[in-house]
Amino acid sequence: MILAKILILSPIIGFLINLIGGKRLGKVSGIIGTAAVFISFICALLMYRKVLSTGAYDVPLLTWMHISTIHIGFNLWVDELSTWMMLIITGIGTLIHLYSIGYMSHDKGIGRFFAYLNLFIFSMLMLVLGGNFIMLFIGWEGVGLCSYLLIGFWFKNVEYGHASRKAFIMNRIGDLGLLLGIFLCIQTFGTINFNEINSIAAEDLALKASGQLGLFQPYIYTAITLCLFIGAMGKSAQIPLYTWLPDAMAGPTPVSALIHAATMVTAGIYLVVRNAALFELAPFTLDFILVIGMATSILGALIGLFQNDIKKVLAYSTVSQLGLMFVALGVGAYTSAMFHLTTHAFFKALLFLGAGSVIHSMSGEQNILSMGGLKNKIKLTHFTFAIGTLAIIGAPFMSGFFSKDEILEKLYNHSPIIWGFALTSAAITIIYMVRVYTLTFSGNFRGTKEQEDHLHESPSSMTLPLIILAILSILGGVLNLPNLIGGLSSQKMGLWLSKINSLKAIPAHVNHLSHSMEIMLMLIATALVIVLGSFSYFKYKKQRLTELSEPRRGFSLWGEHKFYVDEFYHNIFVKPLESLGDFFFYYIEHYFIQPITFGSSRIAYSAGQLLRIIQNGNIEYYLVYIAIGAVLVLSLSMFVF
Amino acid sequence: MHLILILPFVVAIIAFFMPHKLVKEYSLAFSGAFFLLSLYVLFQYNPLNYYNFTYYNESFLAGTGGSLHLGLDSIGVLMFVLTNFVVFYVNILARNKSYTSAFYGCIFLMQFALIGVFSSLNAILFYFFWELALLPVYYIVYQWGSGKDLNKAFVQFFVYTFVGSLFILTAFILFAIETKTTSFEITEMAKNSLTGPTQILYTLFLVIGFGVKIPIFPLHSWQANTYRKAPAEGTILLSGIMLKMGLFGLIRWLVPFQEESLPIIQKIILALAIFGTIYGASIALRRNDMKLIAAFSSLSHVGLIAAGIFSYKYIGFQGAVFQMLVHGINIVGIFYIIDIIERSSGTRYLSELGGIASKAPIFSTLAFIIILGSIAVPLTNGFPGEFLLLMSVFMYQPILGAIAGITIILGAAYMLRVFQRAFMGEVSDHVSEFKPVSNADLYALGFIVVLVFLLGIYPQYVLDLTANGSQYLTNLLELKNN
Amino acid sequence: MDLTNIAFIAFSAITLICALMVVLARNPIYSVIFLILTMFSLTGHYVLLHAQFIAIINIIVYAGAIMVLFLFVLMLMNMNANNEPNKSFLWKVLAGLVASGMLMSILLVYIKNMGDMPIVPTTNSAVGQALPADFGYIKPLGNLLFTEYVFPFEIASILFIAAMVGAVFLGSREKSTNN
Amino acid sequence: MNLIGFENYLWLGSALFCIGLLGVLVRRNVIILLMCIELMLNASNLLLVVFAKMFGNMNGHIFVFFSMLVAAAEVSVGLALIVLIYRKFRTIDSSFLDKLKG
Repeated sequence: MILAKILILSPIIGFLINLIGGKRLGKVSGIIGTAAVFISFICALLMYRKVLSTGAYDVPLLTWMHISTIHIGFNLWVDELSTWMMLIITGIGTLIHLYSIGYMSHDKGIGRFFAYLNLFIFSMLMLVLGGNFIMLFIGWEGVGLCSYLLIGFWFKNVEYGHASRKAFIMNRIGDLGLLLGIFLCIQTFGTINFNEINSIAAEDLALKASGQLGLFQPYIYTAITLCLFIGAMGKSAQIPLYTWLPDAMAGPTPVSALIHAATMVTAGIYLVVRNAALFELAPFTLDFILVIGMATSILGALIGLFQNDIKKVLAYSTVSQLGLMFVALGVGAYTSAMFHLTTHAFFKALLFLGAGSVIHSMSGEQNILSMGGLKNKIKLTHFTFAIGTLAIIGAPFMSGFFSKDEILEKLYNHSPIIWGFALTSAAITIIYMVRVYTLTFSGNFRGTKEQEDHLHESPSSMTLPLIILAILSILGGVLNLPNLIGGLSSQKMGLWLSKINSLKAIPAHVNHLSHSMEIMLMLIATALVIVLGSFSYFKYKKQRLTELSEPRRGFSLWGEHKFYVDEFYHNIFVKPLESLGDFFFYYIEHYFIQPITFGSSRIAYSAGQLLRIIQNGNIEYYLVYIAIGAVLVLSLSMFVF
Repeated sequence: MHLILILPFVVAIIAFFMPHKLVKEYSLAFSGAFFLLSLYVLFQYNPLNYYNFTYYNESFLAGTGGSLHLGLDSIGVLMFVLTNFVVFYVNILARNKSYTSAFYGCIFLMQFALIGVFSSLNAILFYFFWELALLPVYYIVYQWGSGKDLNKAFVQFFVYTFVGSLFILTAFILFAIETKTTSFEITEMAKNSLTGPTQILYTLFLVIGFGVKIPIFPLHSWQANTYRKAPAEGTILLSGIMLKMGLFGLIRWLVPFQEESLPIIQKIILALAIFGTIYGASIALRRNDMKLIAAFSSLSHVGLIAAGIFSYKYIGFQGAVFQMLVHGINIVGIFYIIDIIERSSGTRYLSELGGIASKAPIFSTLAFIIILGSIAVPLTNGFPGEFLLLMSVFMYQPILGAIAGITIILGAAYMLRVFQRAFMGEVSDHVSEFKPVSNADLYALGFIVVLVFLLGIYPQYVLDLTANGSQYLTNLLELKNN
Repeated sequence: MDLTNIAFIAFSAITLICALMVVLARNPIYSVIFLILTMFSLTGHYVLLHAQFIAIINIIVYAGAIMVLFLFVLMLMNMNANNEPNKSFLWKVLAGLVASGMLMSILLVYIKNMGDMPIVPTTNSAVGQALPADFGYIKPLGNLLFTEYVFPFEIASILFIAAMVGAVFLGSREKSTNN
Repeated sequence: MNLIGFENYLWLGSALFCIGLLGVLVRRNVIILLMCIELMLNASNLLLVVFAKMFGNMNGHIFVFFSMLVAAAEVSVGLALIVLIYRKFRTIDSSFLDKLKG
């Protein structure tokens, strides 16, 4: 109990100290921020042990609201899934905080930076620990807010401000979906507690499995899960709400690593896994997730192929990998998705931090066309980046290999066509990741002279996290080895996670693949990596700047412009909405709303103008009026009386 | 009870005749004391009694069906505290300017009238205070307003609110004629109820009358013009508390007298309110004048509150009352911020602002938190109310709820645009000579920030308080509908 | 044709002719004189109608006080000359039309309601009961005035004071501004 | 004793009233206007007295009394005003007095 409280409070205390201390703290703020998260990490480890020994438990904190019969409280639900997420968040969070001490050391707003980072950790912990939808929603919006603050961290730049606003608003669209989903849950189940909802869903699953009607109509589940998935789309950058994520690279690189690669964007996956039982009851939604995830995965990879900004490439790769995770969710491979989430957190954080180190040594240059040949200049960075690249493309026996392979295997089990699509996405990933690596580190240096003179390895506070993450990226696969290699109990993570309420309810999917088939799939993936990897490496290794920067045509031009999706959104949604606002203001307000008063005043005014003629000030006329009036009244009275 | 009411009146009379030099400190001290007093009343409040602090005197307004019948129900007591809060802030803000003592007199007179509005349990008395509350604000807007076309804006404001009031009076008279009651006591009135076309007329009249003040969609045109022309104090009074008069009026004088549910009218009004919500938000997206944005955001927020009331649900009433309080607090904060910016940089147009965050970091942080409150980020005070309101509209009709939900997206869009254009970016010419924000202003904003978090993290205190009032209304509706 | 009838016809004729002369006389002084004559003839009517007190105060107040006031003002303005321009013909036609329209409509009302009126006059009141012996005397009038109508009477006195003060004030302010 | 028909008095009163009205309408001298108003007042006074006789009730006399009183007050204030107007504008011709034009 107390552990959970410390876990939650530690980052918020760090946030407060850094916010109030501000500039006075100087570099100390980095240490405070890191320590705060590290304390949380220790707590998370201890809680892991506790969950291991005694199982899941509930930590009620405070009542937030009663709505008639529904009680909404701040209560934390510590189970296998939330412990797992907690460990990822605080572990990688600690490393990235450590890294940021070095990375942000020249920035004046370092105190503010660490304050926001701590706030983010707090919100993210709220998100994964929340025992009900409201807690989740609070964390959900909280991380969105922190993301907004951190993307727009260098607030003097107007472009960054736009990017941060875009991220927040797109997230808000998803949040609305999530909120509507919550309303539907309240209306349907009368509760928003995950455990209660899951037990209702489990009951319904059991009823439906035994051929009975079940508790609720399928369309209700479809509606709820679709709403929830819209929320997940916004947060996890799926089509159509993905465009904010590449723009979010405007923030400092550690932010991109922590928020936009390792933790926040995976909240959508977490949401689905947390409510897996509900999603299991809505087959349509699962198919929908599958299609969206697949489309996002391929689209993200394709755009990544044509980008020249190192962070943008990584961002699109994140979009693509998240798509892959959703594909896994779509076929019901929840633990596989979680596994990939974990390994992805390792290697993507590594890649981003590596990219940050490169950018740091290149004095802020982000265009890979201006790099090249860095492998001799910044050896450690190069080494760790190479490991990260190998992990993401799924080179054999790296962490990414196992996690991706597990997903591909489940997909093949579901349908070979989907497997084919996923393999395409993986293939494109291999090409562009190797391209980025090659253009950055091998070949000749293509930047300016000053940049070359200034090249330097990053300080140890930055390289230490890189090394740790590199080790994790290599060994991460151990967490969930396929049965083929490690025997029946090798899927440790899968077994661990299958204890949570939402997954307990779901009947295990039958695996009807033979071992030889599994080996076949692995071999195909490995062959792909070798063939396409070397192809890409040799293609880009020798290219000169002139060849690289010649204007693109056709499909690749489209790709460079991200298939004009941003422009499309701008013209289809933003502009019409703004024009609508203008239309309301300039036309409806002026020609419809204002005349209600001014029209009536104008009528009164012109009536006055007319009557003014009579009112000429001369008593004689008045007398005549009186007399005429009297005559009229008298004559009228004859008819009346 | 009558003492609480009389005190501001006495203070107002004294303020009118005070020398200009002393009146500033005098009124600040008294408004602060009233605020503390109102907090005392709040803590003394016993939620088990329906009306607390009642007072009854037949002879006042006798012969018109009126009487001096006062009492605070749980919704009224919140509005009472809010009134004192807003008046206190108006006085803090006015400290920076030089106003004559008539100004302070008007403010206290208005406080008197507002307390009367929120505590009267007699329709005629309510109308009396309602009209009385309008008079000082007319004077404040007209005397201390600025900008060209002030006359035009003033006439518009006057005509709208005055005609609206007449509709209210007509509705009450209609009620009396139809039910053949001579008593306008709410307890007596509640025993009767209207049916058929009369009920529709009554509803319509009250909706028009209160809708002008709220304002509900097509009746809002006075709002933006008046806000722009009025002095900041007048705007705060108008938006912080006068809008709540309309909403409060709906809850107090319309909802309890609904005999059968009114599907058609209810739907029309809900649709109008929600349309107004989206309408105000989309207009606010591109405006340049910060006051105009605040005005339309206000239109958007109160539209949602009205929609919550007209969904006729327990959570709708709870959310509406909570949001009335919160909107009162936040909009005071926002207009306060706008006034500080205008005072320090000489402009309130977004195109001329930028980079305030580099000049005044603490002020910007506080402003940002208040803006977060107004866009309903969880753990700030805007969220619980908006959550309840959206939920009640959603439960009434899921599609309407989804449409109303768009407002949280648009709200974030325009508010963050304001923050970005004014506070972030490069320092503009106007901002380069940004005068430092005084400590008193920072403390004032800081207190609002504390409220933003307090009500966001623990809304249950307020909800417990109003639970009984909302439950009463819900029971009444259920009783009458069955 | 007894004496009262003759008197009535004579008085009526004088009244109407003098009234017309008031309107038609070019010189304001003549108008005043004719107005005084009208008052006298009306007094005659009042006497015929058993309204002795009214008759007396009509002479005293109207013919005596008010008319003297008129004369006085006219003298003050030195307005005995015939210097008033005529109104346009159109205006006169309009005035004639309105006035005759008024007469016609009044008469029409009379005629319409003629059935309700006592056609044959009696020595007593029209409604049948005998007139009280002291009808029109000062004593019953005083009784009425100081019992039933005492409040209007007092109000009237206040009105009088107000008028007096007003007249004095209006006259005196001019002086001060002249100085 | 009195054989005169009441209707004759009505004719007389109405005629007198209309003569007064005619005077009000055609004359331009404000003093004469005032005098014509007196004529109209007297016409109504006459009728009041007639009705008093007709109903054998002296209330009519009281009204005549009050109306004379009001007439006296009216004349005194009115003439004072006319004198003022005359001093200010040097005319009492009603056609020229149109300062109240709206």
